[in-house]
Amino acid sequence: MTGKTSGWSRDEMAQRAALDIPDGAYVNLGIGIPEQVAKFVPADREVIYHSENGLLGMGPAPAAGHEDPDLINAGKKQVTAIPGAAFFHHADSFVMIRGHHIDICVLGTMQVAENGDLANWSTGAPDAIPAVGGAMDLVAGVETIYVITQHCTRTGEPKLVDACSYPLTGQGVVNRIYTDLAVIDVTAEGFEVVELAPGISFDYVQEHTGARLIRCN
Amino acid sequence: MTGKTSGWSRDEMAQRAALDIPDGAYVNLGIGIPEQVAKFVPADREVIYHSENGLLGMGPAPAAGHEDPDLINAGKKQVTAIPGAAFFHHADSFVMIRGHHIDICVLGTMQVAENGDLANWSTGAPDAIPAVGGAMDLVAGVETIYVITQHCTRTGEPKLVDACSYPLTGQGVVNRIYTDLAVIDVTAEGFEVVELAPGISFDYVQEHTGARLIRCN
Amino acid sequence: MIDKQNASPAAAVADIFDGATVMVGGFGEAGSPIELIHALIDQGAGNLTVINNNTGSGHVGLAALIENKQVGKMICSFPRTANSTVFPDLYRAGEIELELVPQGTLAERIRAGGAGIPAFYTATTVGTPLAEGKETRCFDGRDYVMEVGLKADFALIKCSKADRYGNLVYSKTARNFSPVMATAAAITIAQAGAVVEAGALDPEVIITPGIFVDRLVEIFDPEQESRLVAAGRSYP
Amino acid sequence: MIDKQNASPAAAVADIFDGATVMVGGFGEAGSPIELIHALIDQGAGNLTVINNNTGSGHVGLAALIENKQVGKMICSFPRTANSTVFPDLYRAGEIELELVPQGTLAERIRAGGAGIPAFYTATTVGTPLAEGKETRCFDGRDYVMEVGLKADFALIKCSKADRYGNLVYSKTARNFSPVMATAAAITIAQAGAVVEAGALDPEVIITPGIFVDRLVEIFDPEQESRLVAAGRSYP
Repeated sequence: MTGKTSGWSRDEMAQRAALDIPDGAYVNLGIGIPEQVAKFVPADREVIYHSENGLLGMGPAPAAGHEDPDLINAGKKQVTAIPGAAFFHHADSFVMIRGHHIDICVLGTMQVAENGDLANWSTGAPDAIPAVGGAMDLVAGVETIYVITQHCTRTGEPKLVDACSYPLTGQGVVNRIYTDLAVIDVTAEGFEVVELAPGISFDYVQEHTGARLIRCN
Repeated sequence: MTGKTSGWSRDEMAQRAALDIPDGAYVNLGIGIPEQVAKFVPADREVIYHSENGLLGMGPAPAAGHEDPDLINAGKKQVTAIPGAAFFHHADSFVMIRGHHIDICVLGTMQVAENGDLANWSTGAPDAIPAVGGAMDLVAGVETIYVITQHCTRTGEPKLVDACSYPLTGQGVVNRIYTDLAVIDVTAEGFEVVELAPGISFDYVQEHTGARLIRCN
Repeated sequence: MIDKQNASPAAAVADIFDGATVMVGGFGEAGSPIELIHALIDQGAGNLTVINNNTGSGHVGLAALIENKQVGKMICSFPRTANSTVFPDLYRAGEIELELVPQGTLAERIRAGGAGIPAFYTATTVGTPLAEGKETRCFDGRDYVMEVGLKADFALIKCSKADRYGNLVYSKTARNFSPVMATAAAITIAQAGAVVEAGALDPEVIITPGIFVDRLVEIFDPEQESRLVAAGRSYP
Repeated sequence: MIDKQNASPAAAVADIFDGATVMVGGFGEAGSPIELIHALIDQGAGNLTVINNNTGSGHVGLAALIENKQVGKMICSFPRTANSTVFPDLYRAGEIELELVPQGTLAERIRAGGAGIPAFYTATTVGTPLAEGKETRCFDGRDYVMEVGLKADFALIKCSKADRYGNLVYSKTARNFSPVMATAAAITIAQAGAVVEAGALDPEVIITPGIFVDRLVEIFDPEQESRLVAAGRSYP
């Protein structure tokens, strides 16, 4: 096995994904590492963040003393609203999602399959409390789905697989995956490595992936 | 044939219908005589008028010099808004109608059948320009449908018939009819005369009706 | 004169009956009508079907209603909460039923219920376990599942201001599900931070027109769920 | 920086193509984007499918677009107008097609198109000639017809104020179909009485969030259709 020598940190994964968010995009960021993407979008790009609980134009966390329990994001954290923000109700918010108006959604995951299937809501364990939130709506309605995830689970199992063993969130929905090891596109032929983290070899990534990888030309 | 000796005027028909609008009702008034009903609702009742083009809390016509081309009713006449009115878009407006939130709708008609079928949008003539507006939505969505109409056409044909010959607006939707001759309920057994206009006999109404009438007990 | 104000939360919820379906506004604590929920706990109606995105926090508000065994079934998208084990404990014990609905489908099913639309099609859940048993249909080459409208006997919601007609405005993201729930319930009960004169609310900015609201209760300084939870409070 | 402003109506409508489907806001003259329609007349695209509740008045605005033979098909609820024979004349001559849709179904089909809902059921038209050829289905003992969502290549709408993000507010009943049309078109073009600074519009009162708007044109003092008609004006 080829030893890991470096790889990206969580912040670096978010930073790498941020490079792919174009100026003027309407973006929904999932809970966890995806939330960090907003910090790293280059300053010359203006990006509008959507929070599915009824806010377009979400800003960063409030300064101390300016928290408002009525102004939260989908993760129920207190946030701010930029000048030019708009509030709306939940049905209107999902018009934006289901109606293909959001350009990009960045999500975490449990598994991604080489055909783009995403499983990020349930392990299917019999004692699990099932909880789906807006994940299925987002992957069904947003054209471009980016996933940010550690390449493997804490116990070393690959999260990029030939077929998901966990219950699906959506079929064939993922476009690109940012892991600590690589940037990988989902193509018609399968996973294609488009960029390797510093010090990480293609073979190392392949050894930690549960599906065949394609080298980018 | 029993001679007509009196009967109700257009204003009297509207006035009679107004007596049946209860305090606190949400009401949609069609174009023509139905619009006049608002003038006659007793002063001790507060009624909220809905206009399907996006206004709840429609007031009377504006005073001279206070007209606003952005503030019109479904008949495209300039109106006013009462204190406590609300504006909304067309889809939301028809949520109120289709979702059974409007209590009463008062409409004009071409024909009403004894089973409550209403025909008020088209004669079906081959050269007619078909135009339906919101009539089909109203009769499908509003629980109580009142009709105000002359008992007969200008050429003396009955408008209350055993079966509509014109294309339907809705099936079995009419509850009560106010004509120049009588107030008539649509019941499971057919048309029931609940009130006669001054000087008008039951037999006279029957002679001018294209279906069997029932005397109210 | 139309005046939808009730004297108290207790008066407003008095006729909620055993077995009723109750929509409860709010997403997390934002928009949660905590005084109305507590009045429902005092009132005691049981075997309720409750529709809310979540299952509450700590031991107050919606979590307390569940903990008090008044809820037979939850319809929601996300029944897990970091700071509450009330629902998970009852669910694992088989004492409460769950209908899990994706958040956007939940919002749209409620809107459909209020809009007189018995069913609609959506691509959400296609190919997932949540589509099992649902009718699937192809439109323009893509598969969609049929979802049915949701209605309720009562809706309990919270707004920032109201007038006597029941016109409502909300505060920021505390709006969330409340405007669609108001349309979908036979009886909609709103707690308002203030009840103002008719005409004091700009007709351009009214979010819920009064036609959708049946009862109002003024709660000038409502409890804040996260503060109650942080203070370790429970209800009753 | 996001700035959706276009220099002129002509620039905003330049890429509307022959055969395009175009939603046009307005109910009668209220909300009719007359400057954008006149720019489309100047631009000349033909064989358009136009979606509007009506067919215009006199010989200006939408009626002028129809009279100029740019419209192959109208989708509307009420194609008759007291003061215009433009549509009826072409319709009787077999030169324009008509899809007649009840007003509420029209609004809901547009909303569905914008909301990613390919089809829904409604009781409107059941038992009437307008239900012929449509699938009928029974839910809870009542019949409903299936209606499909409507989308467009372009929407031309009018609002009172906008900001550079495309957030819009409207004036009174001039709002009508525009908010749902904005959601249902690939390219939504709005003429605004004023374009204000970002943040100048209260986020609680924005009716159309900017995500639904692609292009803005400021028209400070728009023409009023009824005045043009009364003056006997025609366009071009």
